[in-house]
Amino acid sequence: MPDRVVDSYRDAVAGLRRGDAVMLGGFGAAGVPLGLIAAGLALGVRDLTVIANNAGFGGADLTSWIEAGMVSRVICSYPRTSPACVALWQQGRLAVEVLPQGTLVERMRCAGAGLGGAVSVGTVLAEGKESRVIDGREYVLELPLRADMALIRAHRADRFGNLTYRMTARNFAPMMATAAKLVAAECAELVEPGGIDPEHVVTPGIFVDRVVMQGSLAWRP
Amino acid sequence: MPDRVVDSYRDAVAGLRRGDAVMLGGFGAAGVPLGLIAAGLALGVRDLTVIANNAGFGGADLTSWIEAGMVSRVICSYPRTSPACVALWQQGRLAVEVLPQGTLVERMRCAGAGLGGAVSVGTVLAEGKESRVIDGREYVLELPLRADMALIRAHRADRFGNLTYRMTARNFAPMMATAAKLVAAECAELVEPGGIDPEHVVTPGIFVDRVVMQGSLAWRP
Amino acid sequence: MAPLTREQMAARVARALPHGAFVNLGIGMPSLVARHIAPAQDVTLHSENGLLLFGGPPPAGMADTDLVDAGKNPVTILPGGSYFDSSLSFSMMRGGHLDVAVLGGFEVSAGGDLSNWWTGAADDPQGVGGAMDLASGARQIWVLMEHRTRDGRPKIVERCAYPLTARGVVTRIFTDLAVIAVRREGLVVEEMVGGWIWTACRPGPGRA
Amino acid sequence: MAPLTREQMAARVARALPHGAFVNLGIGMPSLVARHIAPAQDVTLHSENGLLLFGGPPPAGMADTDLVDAGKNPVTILPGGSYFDSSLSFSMMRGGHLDVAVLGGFEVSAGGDLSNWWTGAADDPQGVGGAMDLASGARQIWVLMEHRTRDGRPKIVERCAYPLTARGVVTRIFTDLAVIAVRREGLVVEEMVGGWIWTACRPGPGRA
Repeated sequence: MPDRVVDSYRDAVAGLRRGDAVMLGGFGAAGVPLGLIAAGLALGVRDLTVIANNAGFGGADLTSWIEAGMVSRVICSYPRTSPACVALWQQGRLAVEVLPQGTLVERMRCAGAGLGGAVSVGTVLAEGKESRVIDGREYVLELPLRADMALIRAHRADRFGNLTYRMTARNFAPMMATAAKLVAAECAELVEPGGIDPEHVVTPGIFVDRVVMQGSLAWRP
Repeated sequence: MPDRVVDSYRDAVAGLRRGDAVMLGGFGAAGVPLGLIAAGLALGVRDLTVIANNAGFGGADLTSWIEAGMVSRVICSYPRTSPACVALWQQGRLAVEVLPQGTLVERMRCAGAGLGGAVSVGTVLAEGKESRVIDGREYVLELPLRADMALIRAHRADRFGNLTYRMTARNFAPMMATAAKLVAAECAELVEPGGIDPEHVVTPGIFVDRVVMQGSLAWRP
Repeated sequence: MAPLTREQMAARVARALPHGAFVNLGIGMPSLVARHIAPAQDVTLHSENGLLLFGGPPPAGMADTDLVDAGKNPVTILPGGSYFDSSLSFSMMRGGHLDVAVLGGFEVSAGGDLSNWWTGAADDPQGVGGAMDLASGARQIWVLMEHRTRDGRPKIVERCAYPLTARGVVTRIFTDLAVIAVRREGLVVEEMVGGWIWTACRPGPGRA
Repeated sequence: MAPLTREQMAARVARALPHGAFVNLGIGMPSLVARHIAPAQDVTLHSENGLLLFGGPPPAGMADTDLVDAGKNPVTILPGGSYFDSSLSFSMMRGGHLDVAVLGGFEVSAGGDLSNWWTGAADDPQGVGGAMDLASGARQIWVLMEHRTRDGRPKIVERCAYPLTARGVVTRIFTDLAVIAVRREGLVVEEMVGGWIWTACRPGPGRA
């Protein structure tokens, strides 16, 4: 059984490159992987496409990457909460693509599940996409949404990469973990294999490449 | 909070009608809802379409319905294990539609998730279905698979209908619970709401209509 | 009689919820409905960030940033509640498993079209969240909004001027002046606040 | 030298599995591979009925009908193992998360086509299970089968006569006589059992 634990946030985000697509877990403040985001900020990589539900709220979340000029494109359902995101977008310096939240997560699942797409309920935001009527209802073809890296926050992790989450911090993380080439999870508790009841695993270790314990502060420059 | 508990297997399957489509949980013997199947057998409803992974193995599982002449069509991934199914099919008295197991569960999920379909990996069994090439790979359009009733076996249930499962008895049940108009679950343990940690709920009560405790033998004729 | 207050409007919606219903309350005014639902109604609240069967805010100082509703407000989970991921949550919404979604509105048309997600102004960032998924997926869509804009124009209109959230989905409108059903044959006033007459609140033509 | 026994064939496959790989073993002969994998290989076994990281059968009398592999054989779960539903299990398979699937075969073609699910006879019931999902979704497909049919015809053929499971997916073939890689340029014999020569086991034309 492979050991997924890395010693530092820096190691957890190693390999993040200019132009990458990155998924960031979180809804509101719940589940935002602050340690991994800070490590990414220290890398200072540019031209990132970031896929997340919100564009951040200011401070140490995705907003910090946007303010640092690391992000060229945001794909999210609700950018309005991030003043930096809104300002840069209004200045034409940041592309923002808004998707219905259900479409956002469904497209991640398509990528993770090896589907070519989902035939999804037509919405106003899908106008221009290929559409068709099935059983009298209009649908559109939504394509998979993949990422080079997913950064997520778990609650308990074991060395194999099995994850559980805490309350509503779960949100997008389980789907993001299936949709990215490299998945790094920060966790509040790290246990040996067997420390999570196999019935309670939410994200099986097959989807997780790196686990870092919160408080592993070696990423600091 | 609605109370989903019914007093007997008979109550749990009440309303099953001629011509209905019924999903039955289980893979091998794991997760087969034997009590609910027996109650259905007592009803003796005919012309059922049954959707399940296997067509049974003989004895008290789906095979008992087939032997009783209740089933006109089976949609499954592996009918060969059921001698009754094979014999009736060879006599032209039972229609059998075989789907790849992954297609079977994906089509259930489409129904439960309100999708018009899934753009799924093309397989030999999908020949004749609408196909298309996306990113150089051939896919086919798979449509939702719904049922009038799903009969599943859970492990622990609460009165609200939250369910957990036991080991590999989980298999198709969580998806079937989303895809049927009426979902009845038999369980080995029944607890008050709160008796299942909200982090450990696998099937939330919103998907479950009836819960019956195993050993509720009032269904016997 | 004065128009209903926001709390009165919320209470009116709460009273209308069917017994045992699974309900999603949108952010803004719809979230006020929660505190007016009677326990005997057996209503179960859903929040799209992955939460079923929750209650109001926790006591002061007990808020947990990991336990919030879709409006990012701290809430409490009730016995029988559950957490799940966004995928399963949107299956509940898009798959028709919710009985009622109560949403805010910029405008509702006589045909049940809803605008509530974006002004359409080029410099106004879009922000859709789960609004379209809810509006397209819940069995009934109720809109809770003021009857008129701040400058007195009707928000129930012949045709929405703002970009649509979803077409022909609204089944009931709850305002500070009236409760209105959207039926195939048109708008039907179910209740009016005493002293107001329909001519004062009938649909306007919408913005130019 | 005699052809390899079934256990020897299974051991040969086990030895070839990459360190740390996630592997699904098909029913039949491929399931024999499990007992030959060395702990130091850090291989994780997946079973499509919703199980990751499991080991061999439990001690006599300890079998649990709720804990079985895809072949319905009782197994044991190892520390770090997990249970999940069929949907997530097939996401693992179809989404390219498995490194290797070891499958049985009726026939494999020189182009890597696989037939292993149905004879095609009108009175033979089809039984596909997860074979097509695995064959289409795992990163590498290895086939473990006898080199020849019982009546001596080659099972590695120019063109499969049995209905296909998937086209052009097989990357390696392990038989009782040889280990053969399926490459773009054709079949490449990587190993032969001593005393056998390739002309004795080259692909046949397939059934008429």
